[in-house]
Order: sequence, then C-alpha cells, then structure tokens
Amino acid sequence: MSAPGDVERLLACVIARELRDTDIVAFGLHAELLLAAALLAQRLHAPNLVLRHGLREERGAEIGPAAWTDNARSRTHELIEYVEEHDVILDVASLSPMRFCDVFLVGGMQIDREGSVNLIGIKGKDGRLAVRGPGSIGTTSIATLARRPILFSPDHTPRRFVERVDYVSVPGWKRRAAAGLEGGPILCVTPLAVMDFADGAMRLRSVHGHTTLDEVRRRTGFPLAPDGPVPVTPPPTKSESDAIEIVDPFGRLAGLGFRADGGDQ
Amino acid sequence: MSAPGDVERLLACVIARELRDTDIVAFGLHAELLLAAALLAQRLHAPNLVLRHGLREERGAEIGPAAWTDNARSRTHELIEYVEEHDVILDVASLSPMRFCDVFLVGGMQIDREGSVNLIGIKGKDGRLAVRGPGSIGTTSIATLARRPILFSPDHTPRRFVERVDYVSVPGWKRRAAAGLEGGPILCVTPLAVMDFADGAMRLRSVHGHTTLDEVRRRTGFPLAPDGPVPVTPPPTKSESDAIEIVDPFGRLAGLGFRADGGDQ
Amino acid sequence: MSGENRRERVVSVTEAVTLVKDGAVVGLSGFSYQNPPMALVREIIRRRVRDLTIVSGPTSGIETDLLIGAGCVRRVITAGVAFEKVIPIAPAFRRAAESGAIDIWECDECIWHLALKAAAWGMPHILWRGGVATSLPELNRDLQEVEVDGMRYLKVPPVQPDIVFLHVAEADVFGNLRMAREAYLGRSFAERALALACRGPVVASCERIVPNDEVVEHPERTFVRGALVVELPNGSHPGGTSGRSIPDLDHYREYTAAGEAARKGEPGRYQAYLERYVYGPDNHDDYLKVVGGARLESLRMSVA
Amino acid sequence: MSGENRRERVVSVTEAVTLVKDGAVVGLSGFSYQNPPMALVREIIRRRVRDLTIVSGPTSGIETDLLIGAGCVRRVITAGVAFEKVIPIAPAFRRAAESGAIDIWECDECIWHLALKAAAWGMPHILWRGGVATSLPELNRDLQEVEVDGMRYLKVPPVQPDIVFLHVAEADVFGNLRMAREAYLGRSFAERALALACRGPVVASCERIVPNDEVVEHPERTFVRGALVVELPNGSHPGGTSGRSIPDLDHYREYTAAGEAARKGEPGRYQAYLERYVYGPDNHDDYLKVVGGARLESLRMSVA
Repeated sequence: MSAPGDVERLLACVIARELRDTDIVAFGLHAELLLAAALLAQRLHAPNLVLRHGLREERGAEIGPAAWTDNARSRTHELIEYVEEHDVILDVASLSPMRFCDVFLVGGMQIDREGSVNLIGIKGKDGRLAVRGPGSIGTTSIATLARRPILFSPDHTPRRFVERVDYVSVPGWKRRAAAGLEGGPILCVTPLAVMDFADGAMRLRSVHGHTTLDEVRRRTGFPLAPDGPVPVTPPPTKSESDAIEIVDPFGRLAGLGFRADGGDQ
Repeated sequence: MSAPGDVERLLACVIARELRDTDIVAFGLHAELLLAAALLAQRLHAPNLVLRHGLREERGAEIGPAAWTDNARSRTHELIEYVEEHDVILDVASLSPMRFCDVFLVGGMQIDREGSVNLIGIKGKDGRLAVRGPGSIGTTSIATLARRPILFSPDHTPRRFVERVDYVSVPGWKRRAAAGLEGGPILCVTPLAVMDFADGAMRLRSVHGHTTLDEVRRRTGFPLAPDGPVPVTPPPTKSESDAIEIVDPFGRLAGLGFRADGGDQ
Repeated sequence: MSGENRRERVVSVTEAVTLVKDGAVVGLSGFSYQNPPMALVREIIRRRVRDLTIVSGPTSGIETDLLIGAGCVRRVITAGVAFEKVIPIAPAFRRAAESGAIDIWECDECIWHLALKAAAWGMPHILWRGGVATSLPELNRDLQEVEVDGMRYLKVPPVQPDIVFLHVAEADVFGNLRMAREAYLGRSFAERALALACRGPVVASCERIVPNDEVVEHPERTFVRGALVVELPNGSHPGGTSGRSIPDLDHYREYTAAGEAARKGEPGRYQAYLERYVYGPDNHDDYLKVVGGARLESLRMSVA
Repeated sequence: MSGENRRERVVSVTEAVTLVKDGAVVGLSGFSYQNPPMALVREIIRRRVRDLTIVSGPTSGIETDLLIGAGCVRRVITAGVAFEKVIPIAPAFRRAAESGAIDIWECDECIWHLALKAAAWGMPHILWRGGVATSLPELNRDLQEVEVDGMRYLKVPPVQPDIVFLHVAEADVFGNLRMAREAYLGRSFAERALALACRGPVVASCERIVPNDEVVEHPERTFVRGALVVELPNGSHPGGTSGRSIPDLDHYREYTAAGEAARKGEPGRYQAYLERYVYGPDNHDDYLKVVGGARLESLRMSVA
C-alpha cells in the first residue's frame, strides 16, 4: 500500500500535468492540492502560469493555512511574486487578459456523471433538504465562468459519485451547454483514479497503482467508460518529486487526509 | 461698481449660507466657487459638512488648479482632512451614510426656467447641433442623483437663460418629477442675482447691490417671479469676509472671471 | 484647522446596539475567521433581539452562527457559514438549516457582492452569468433565470441592510475606518460593500482609535467613512483582526463541540457556552476576563 | 525563485502599435491632462491607422483630440474632450463634432464606467438612474430609457475595447503596472476599467521599468497585470504622468492655437503642428529632441 501523502502528491502531479503555461489558476480556501499543482507546473513546464488569490494578503500563496498565522509573511514571500495584484472576485466574468481565472478546483458532497457538483445539501426521502452542505461559497460563479474547472474528491464512494446530484452548485457539461456556458470540467481526481470527460460524460482515464479497476467501478455510483482495461496512473517522475520537495517544504499535502483506500462506504 | 473678486466672494457666501451641517458636497474640476463655499460653511456653521473629491489625490482640496502643479501637496494638507477617502464615482447612487454627495455645482451653456441645464450643444436653425458643448463630463449622473444641485453661471445673458434648453444634460424640476427623481436644483447664482425655485419654476430671490432688477429681467430669457420688488443680496458679513481670507489665501476666487456687468449679450 | 467643532462619532456599546430593532436586516463584517464584530454581536444577543435577517460574509463565521444559535435570526444572506479547518459547516447554522428554523438565501460570493452593489448603485437588479444552470433559482424565489438576446442570466435583486456592524483595526473619532497596514486587502472589501449598501447607520468597533492626522496622512487606507465608532480592543475574539490578532482556534473548537452536541440533541452544552461567554459577562471587559489575558496575549500579531 | 523562465512582456513601440487595425475599438488612458499614452498615439498616427473607435477618459484630453485631428477616428466614447483651463472643448473634437465628421457616444463619466464594467462582467446591460430625463437617449440609439417596477432607468450597453493603450509611472518586465506612490488614486481607475473590459492585448508605456521584487513588495500598488510593456520616459508628453511630471501647458496652448485656427477654416497651422511633432520625428526620441531637454526637465516632479 501507499505511504502517507503519496496519494496527495500523486494527484498534485496529475493536475500539474493538465495545467498550461497560459493558464490563470485561482484559489479559494483549502486549495492546497491545486496550489501545489500550480506551483509544480510553474517549475516544470508552465513558468508563466499565474496564480490568483481571492483571499486576503496575509494568507499568501504558500501551501497550508498561513492566513491566520503570525508568520504569514515569512514563507509566502518567495511565492507571492505571482500574486502581485489583489483580485476583485467579480472580474471572474472578464474575458480580458486580466480575467480572474481559467482553472479552479471544485469539490463537493456529490459529483455526478456529467460533472455537476453539489455543495448545498442532500435530500431526504421526503425530497426536502435533510443534510446541509457548506453552500455555494466562492465556488458557483467562479467554477461556472472558469473555462476549465477541475473536480476532486478526498474519497471515492458511491455516496459521493452519484448518477444525479440532489442540488446543482456547479453545472456539468450538458447543463453548461444548455445554458450556453463555455467549457466544462476537464478532470476529476480521487484517491483511486483519474477521470476525464467525453461527450459530456465522465470516463476513466487511469487507475492508481495501489488499487484496482474493479474497486473503482464498485465505488462509483454510475457506469464508467471505457468497458475495457485502463492504464495505471503514471507515478511522479524524479523531477516532479524534486519539485514537490520545494513547493511543499512542510509536507502539508500529507495532511489533506485523502483516503488511499477510497474511504468508508 | 464692484472690485475684482467681489462678485465671486459674494456668491461663495450666498452658496455657503445654503449648505447644511449634514451635507456631503462633491467636486469636479474647476469647482472653486463651490469649494470655497463649502470651506466657508465648514468654518461658519457646518463643521461636519463633508467634502468629496472625485479627482486624483494630487489635486487636493485647496481652491485652484492644484491638480497638475508640482507643489500639489503643499497647501492641500491643511484642508485634506475632509477628503480622507478616495471616492468611487458610482457611489453617487448610494443612499447610505457613505453616499457620494447631496450637493453638486452645475454650470452649462444654457439654463432654463425649470432649471434644466445643457452642456451638450446649441442647435442651429436646421435643428441639428451647430455649436458643440463640453459634453456630459462628470455632471449628468452626479447632478441627477444629488438631491440638492446648485446652478451657477459666470455671466447673466438671454443666451444663457433660455425658456427651454436645446439639449438636457441635467434635468430640472418638472423633468425630474416626471422621472421619479428626488429633489432638484435649489439655487441658481449669477454675477447679477440669486434665483431659487418655486413650483418647479425659477424665481428671483435677490438682486446684487451693484445692479438693478430691471437689468436682471432684461438679461433673462424668460419671465421671473415675483412681479414686485426683490431684496438686495446681503453682502458678506465680517465673519464671512474673515473666513474667505483663510480659505482663499491666494485670491483665486478673483480669477474665476465672473462678469460683474452680466457679460456681453 | 483640525475641525474644532466637528462632531465626534464615538458611541458606547449600548448606544450602538440599541439601534438594532427586531426584524431588522443587519450587515456584519467577518470573512471566515477574520474581523467578526463579536463584542457587538454578544451585546445584541444579551438584548435578546429577534427575527433578524443577517447579511454577512461573503462566507460567514461565528458572528452569524452565534446569533443563529442564540435564536436571534430568522433569515441569512450568505454564501456559507463555516470555521475553516475546525468544521466545514458551522453547527448552529447546520442545525437551523436542517430543521428549517431559518430561511437561507442561497447565494455565492459573487452574487452576494452584486446584490449589495445593486443596492448601493440604485439598480432594480443586476444580470449575472455566474450561477446559471444551477439550483439557485429553485432555492430562491427572488433569484430567477432570465434570457436576454438568447443568453441566460441570473437576475440578482438588491440586498439593502438597515444597519451594519463592522470590526476594524483602526478608526478615528470622526468615523473614518481603516484596515491595519499589514492587512491591506486591495480594492474591494465586504465591509465597504455592506457600508455602501446600507440605508441606515454603520457602526464599527475598533482595536484602537487613532488620531485624525494619521488617517489624513494615508487617505488610501480609509475604506469606510462616517461610521459610528466604539473602541473595543479584542472586539473580534474569538475571531482574528486582520494584521492585529490571529483567531483563537481553541475557542472555536470549544464552541464547535458545544454546537455539535446541541445539533445531535444535547442542547445543554451549547446553553452552557452561552451562559459562560455571552449571558454571564455583563459586558466586553467581563468577557475578556473570562477568556483570560494570557490567552489574548498569545493571539496578538507582532505589528511591523 | 524569481521565475527564471517566466516570459518577459517587454515590446518595442512598433510591435505594440502594429497590433492596432483599421476600425478597431481602442481604449486609451488619459484623464484630463494626466497619463495620456502620447508616444504610442503619435506612432499610431504615423502608421496612418483609420476609422478607430476611441474609448478614453472618462473625460478625455489631447490623446483623443490629436487622433481626431489626424483623421484616425470615426467614433468616440467619452464624457468629453477638454484641456481644463486652456480650453473647455478640445479643438479637433469640437470641429469634428460640429461638422459631423465623427460619431459621439454621448455619455457621462458614470455611464462610461458602467459600460466598461458591463463588458468586464459579461452583462448584456446595466440599469442606471443617472441620466434619466436627459437628452442622452435622443442622442444614442443604444442608450435608451426603460421602466422597471415603475422606475425609469438608462439601459447601459457593454463597451468592449479590442486593444488598450496606457501610460503609467512604473511597470515590471512581466507586465505588472503601477501608479507612482505619490499619485495613489484610491480604489477605481479608468485604466483598470479599460483593461478589464478589453478583449485583446493591453499595452502600457511606462516612465521606468522597475525590478519585479519592488512590485512584489507592494502588491497593493499593482493595478493592472499581464500587460505588454514599452519603456518610454516622458511618454505622456505634453500630458503629465501622475506623481512624476506635470503637463506642459505651453505646449497645450500651442496645440490649441493650431487647432482653433483649423476649426476657423485655417488648416495650415494644424498641419504644421502635425509635421513638427508627429510626422517629422521618426520616433519618440526624435520627438523629445524637438520638445527639448530643458523643457522636459522643467516639468519633472520632485519624487519623495
């Protein structure tokens, strides 16, 4: 099996490989995974990638909850060069070179086959809200207007991956197309697998080395193409591993608590 | 007759007497007259009156075109205490205690009986624009949304004071009422007289000591109530004169070029 | 001249809080852990105000959750109520949401900002692309989709507070509010959006009242003017004050444990929390004594 | 790491100006006398670009008037074109307006800002109370009054530049632009509004390229990022650069005299001005030689 942090570091590499030199990548709270991926990409193949911070300066751009610590400015300095500007969140709708972002990381209580995400709540048998979720927070507009949102989940269970979400906080491919919204989720990463989208439906791209294709299918609430075999997720390369050491000096990725076993069902 | 600057100083006092302790008074370029009046009011009876500046800091709050001079910050300091905040012009629509302003000074190519002002241009016989005016600049929205705009003219001629303006840059009383806009112009000052408004129409409040009622009527393109006699505009008091010395140390009011004779017709 | 006769706008906690009436729409500062006007909030609870509509956030924290838990709230307008790493959904908010005890205007941070801008700018609505094709229209009767020139938009209505309470690092006696230099936020703040949208008074507690001269020296740091000011050091506790103090996460955990217990059907512990920290202390000074000076000292940021 | 492989965004004047095509919608900085990108404007004229729509201001100055006078402009979107105390209506603008040679989108500064915000925020229109009951709807086919819930509003359409040219005090090689500290403007700038509304490149001439570290030290001073940068000291002459140089009012008077002569039917003097200051000099350095070093020296502000 895998050591603590292996899964998080693997996913940071997987996401980094998707990021482009021209991307603007925006962060909300607890975006350590995307932040790590963006910092990796900057070092490996996307030096011009821009990090945008919706948050207050004191949070800085380092990995981890630096926002509320006295030494907030200590480590951030080295990385803050990418956040010269304090952003205005409404600029998320701008198409100019100063647009807010292209890529945003989205998690949720439920994720469905077309990539719609639910942060609002789970309905009970009576159809009314039974379990309250975190709400739309900074996600709905940013993820709707970003051209290439990326989905993630800290576990991989049929409760999380459902045929149809109870509420839609961020629309998936078909809903976006119907509303005339550009783009859609390009990737969905979990502790067990990497999914992408074809014809507006989620499909398996690779399965992590520490688990099996059957396990992934068993833990997903809807059928995943392709029917045949799926490659193993390429592990971090030497240069990726070296870069991780630099961008995550405190080993904070290991603290994200992703469930390498996929989590309780 | 009057000495240079007498008229401008008189009008600064006339306007100051209209300003209230609770007013927020906003300035555009060349608002020396209103600026002087507001600074007077602060010293005489309205210490809480707030000056708001739509302009760049370097202009400061002194009387005169300090904006583009090297010593911009020299004199401004003493007065800048009232412009702690750099304002966002769109807040002109706000009704909050942080609203942009209540009072704004408005001049124009034409001013008509109901207090509508024209900054756009004069129409030729063919009904098309023949003489181009300065345009709407910062005036239209601010003067429309300010509750108590004040009108002024550096001269007093039938060309300026017309029955009906060719174009409307700022609406007068009837037009405002029809559009559901609150308030309207409270005063109109010229080198010859002071006018206010009753039932949406301009009327004479007082005539300056250096001219006559007949002269004023002769130079106004529409009949002015009341038919009877009109008081003389009260000259600056001792305390008003003393305060002017302080707020206009460079005698810039005298440089505004108001025509004590009413100007060429 | 330094405005000899200029009216000072310093008020007492009581004067400030008496301005809140039952059923009012109350704007509160507080982004996540930062700058909640807690001393004022606790006084509002002591006065047992009821049926408030809270506009806070854009993503709210303990200032909103405590008011909900104390039964002062009928409706919230926020993109979420959470305590970061301590708990992703604040306990009183979750409990009230699941029981239907409060109404929630389901919005995100952009829509929250636009609703306040619509109020500040006198607009009947603002059309916004973010949030189309989501469940927001299903959840908010007054946040519907419209189609204009073949494109779909959310029709965002104005949200206008009756009164706003903020906590800031510094203010002068004339009501000019500013953030700590160390915490400069850039060009838009929730605090400013709330103040500009407000139809009534804006009240700010501050860590320290500074001389007007200092404020004048750096006009660009003033982000709200004309507020009523109450000097209440540590007035954001257990939240932090940007650039001045960090949040008291131990206190957040204590509060969360009590709130989660109540949510799971054991209201006693939450009541105990309210007794110890809100109803027990007569005022903010008493509250600070209960928290303890050593604890407060440990939360202070070193100011450059 | 200081971004070893990060792409620098410094370009030549030619590279910058070649991006403008006939008929383009061009945004220009320049509020009254301050910060017009004149060196870039003169190069645009030398290239004889035609039929431009100019978005400048909110109240514009010589950058717009010179382009009109040189015959490059078909339409202007501005609240006015003026030279302050020198002349209340710029001569080429007035002449073209009265002859009907250009179209004017009649707006004021608030409407100008809202039209750019509508573009930046992806809105089909913004409803605004300012300007109702005026002649603006009579003068602009696309700025009509609408009634919503019994209230009248102007329906402000989006205005979206294809390219934007700015002049700023400082920039770094990565395209981060900032005002001089001495000229801090507060929270909203025409420059930022133009940049955010622009669908294409944003190009900035600057007095000085500063090290990225300096920019990083004061993030709050960066107001536009990702621009293409051209280092052109005195690039705003005859306009001023906020916090760096004051406008050359004598030059404004010289230009105005020539423009007024042309307006009164004596085009020769305006042509002579263009020859001397625009077509004559091959580039900005030549232009500065024509103006003279002593003159430029006399315009520099003492920097704190």
